[in-house]
Amino acid sequence: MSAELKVLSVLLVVWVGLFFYLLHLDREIRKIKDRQP
Amino acid sequence: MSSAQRDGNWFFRHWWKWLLFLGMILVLAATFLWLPVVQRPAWDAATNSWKPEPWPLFRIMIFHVPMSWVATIAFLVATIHSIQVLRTGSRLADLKAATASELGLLFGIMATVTGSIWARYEWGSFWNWDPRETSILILILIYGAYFALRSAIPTETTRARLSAVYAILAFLMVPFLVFIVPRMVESLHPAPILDRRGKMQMDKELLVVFLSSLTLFTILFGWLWHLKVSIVRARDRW
Amino acid sequence: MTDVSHKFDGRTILAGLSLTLTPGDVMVVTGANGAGKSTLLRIAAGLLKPTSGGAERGGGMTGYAAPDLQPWSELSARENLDFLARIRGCADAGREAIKWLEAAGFPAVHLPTPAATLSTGQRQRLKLAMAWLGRPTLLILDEPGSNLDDEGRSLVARLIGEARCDGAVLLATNDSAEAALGGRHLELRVLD
Amino acid sequence: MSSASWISRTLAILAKDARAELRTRYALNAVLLFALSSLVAVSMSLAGARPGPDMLAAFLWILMVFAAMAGLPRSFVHEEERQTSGWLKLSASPAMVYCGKFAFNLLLILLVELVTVPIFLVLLNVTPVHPAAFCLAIGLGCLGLAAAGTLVAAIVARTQNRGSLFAALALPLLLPVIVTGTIATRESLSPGTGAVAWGEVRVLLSYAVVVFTGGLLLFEFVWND
Repeated sequence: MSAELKVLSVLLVVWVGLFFYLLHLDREIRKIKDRQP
Repeated sequence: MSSAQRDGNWFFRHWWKWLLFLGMILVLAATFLWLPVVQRPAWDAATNSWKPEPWPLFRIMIFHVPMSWVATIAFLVATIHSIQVLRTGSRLADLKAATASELGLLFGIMATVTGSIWARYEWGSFWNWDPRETSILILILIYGAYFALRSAIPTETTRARLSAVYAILAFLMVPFLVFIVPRMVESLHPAPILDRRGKMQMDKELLVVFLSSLTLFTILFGWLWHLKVSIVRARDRW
Repeated sequence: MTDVSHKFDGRTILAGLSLTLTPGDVMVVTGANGAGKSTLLRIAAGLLKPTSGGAERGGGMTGYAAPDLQPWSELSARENLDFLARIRGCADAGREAIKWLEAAGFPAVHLPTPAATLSTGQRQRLKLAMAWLGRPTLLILDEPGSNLDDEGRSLVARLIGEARCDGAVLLATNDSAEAALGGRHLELRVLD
Repeated sequence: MSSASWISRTLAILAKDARAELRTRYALNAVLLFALSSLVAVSMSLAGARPGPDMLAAFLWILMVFAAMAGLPRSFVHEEERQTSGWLKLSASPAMVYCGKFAFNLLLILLVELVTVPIFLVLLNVTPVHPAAFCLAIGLGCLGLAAAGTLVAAIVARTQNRGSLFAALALPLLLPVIVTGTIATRESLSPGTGAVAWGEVRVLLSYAVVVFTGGLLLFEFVWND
């Protein structure tokens, strides 16, 4: 069981990190779009 | 609308992103915890009979197939926009085609990596030229050449047009690669889950997880693609 | 040519230019280097698609001679002209062009030798003959007088006179003598 | 425009390229020299070992493809370098130019194969068991090479460093031809089994047709600015 848990936890960390990075990018663009007319 | 107010309903306007987030977590958890381990018949010398034997490695299929699926989708999207470039010559279409190719290359590489992990444990060597993997590798070579071409042309309009032509030519190769190469080389790859007649060989739970993984990866591709396109447009002010 | 504008790497070269040439017209385009003379001519000849606007040419052949367009140096002057006549689908035009070339002071001994061996003046004469081959309805000349001696310049005047009765002539030059040949004038300014 | 003049104008382009090529022999020398030297290198490295049909087919095809890589780009790169493409753009339609150049490339490759293949057979003392199938496989291969090579040559001619990118761009597109061609050649070299591998022949043929027509349609966008 522990092997699967290890792999799962690694993948989860990677996924959460990626997701919030994408959210951050998403907000960056929203800011740039708001500044432009 | 002031940005604060827009932030307020920011959460609701982007519900599907949170859906993607939770969905992926569920799929990950399901493949490793909830799903029953797939059994496969293994020859048991002692009792001279086929005995089901646990096959945990099969889980990689839940990620390998969607990635090569997304790589193919990305190439399709790149070709559609390349045709658009030739028809209308629009810079945006060129940007969309290039971004789709980039993601196609990325997912293609990931599909090859997961594929070779599968090959490593399944057939003993990291790479043994099984046709489905060869096709994806050739596709990656084609798109490597696509970016070499893009970097070799200074003027923007010519670069857009010539890379569009190359992308379309490359897509003409796909039918030859995907359908003909596997048939030529006796295939080591397990009969692909969707075997030729499209009949699923997976039992119900695995199928649910597999299909959701497929859709989630496609949504992820769409989001990455949209993000990259809007980042470049915002940065270059057009 | 209607409302043509062309941008190259962010620099606007032509903006909203409209121009119509009717048979018999001789239009001279003048302007400083980089004002877009060659760009305008390439668009008129259909060698370059403008960023916006369009260029239509009436039926018939377009003749074009420019510094950045060379004859095939492996082929002789005669072969160059014959080949051009054949792909333009008017086989006998080749002989006519060779006659014109000889009349233009092109040494007959150089007819069979590869174009690579020609002097720049002879090469320019060959280019003019190739442009004029098959009596084009639109003859476009980009600095035809370049590296031509006086006798060569009178040749350009004669060529324009002849081409005028077949169709229109569009000439880009900075040489005042050549500019005087034209009926209509167009001055291009460097935009930005 | 009547089809007769269309064909004669296309042939004129082919004739021009052929004459210019015979005069300078620029591509011909490069290709022949390349093919022969690598052929000798391969046969020496084998040092008399008797390779099986699949090894032979692979060697032959690698030689064929790389010889083609040396000769194919010249057809368009030369026109751009010498600034002579303008005349063609003014006097002929893109389709004519494409067919003329395709025919020239095909002839160039066939000529090269006519020289290297017999020498290959002699050097490695191989007598193809089914000569007809062998020639069919090689011929269709050349067709595929010329089809893909012509359009990629046109694309590469417009890039900054001209021909140097040709191999990188062309090889991935040629892999289907190489893989299928090698199998077809192997079948024709190995005794027994039905000589002509009809599956491969169909693939090679459909490849040549698809790529040629694709090239014909796409060429206009590459050729005109």
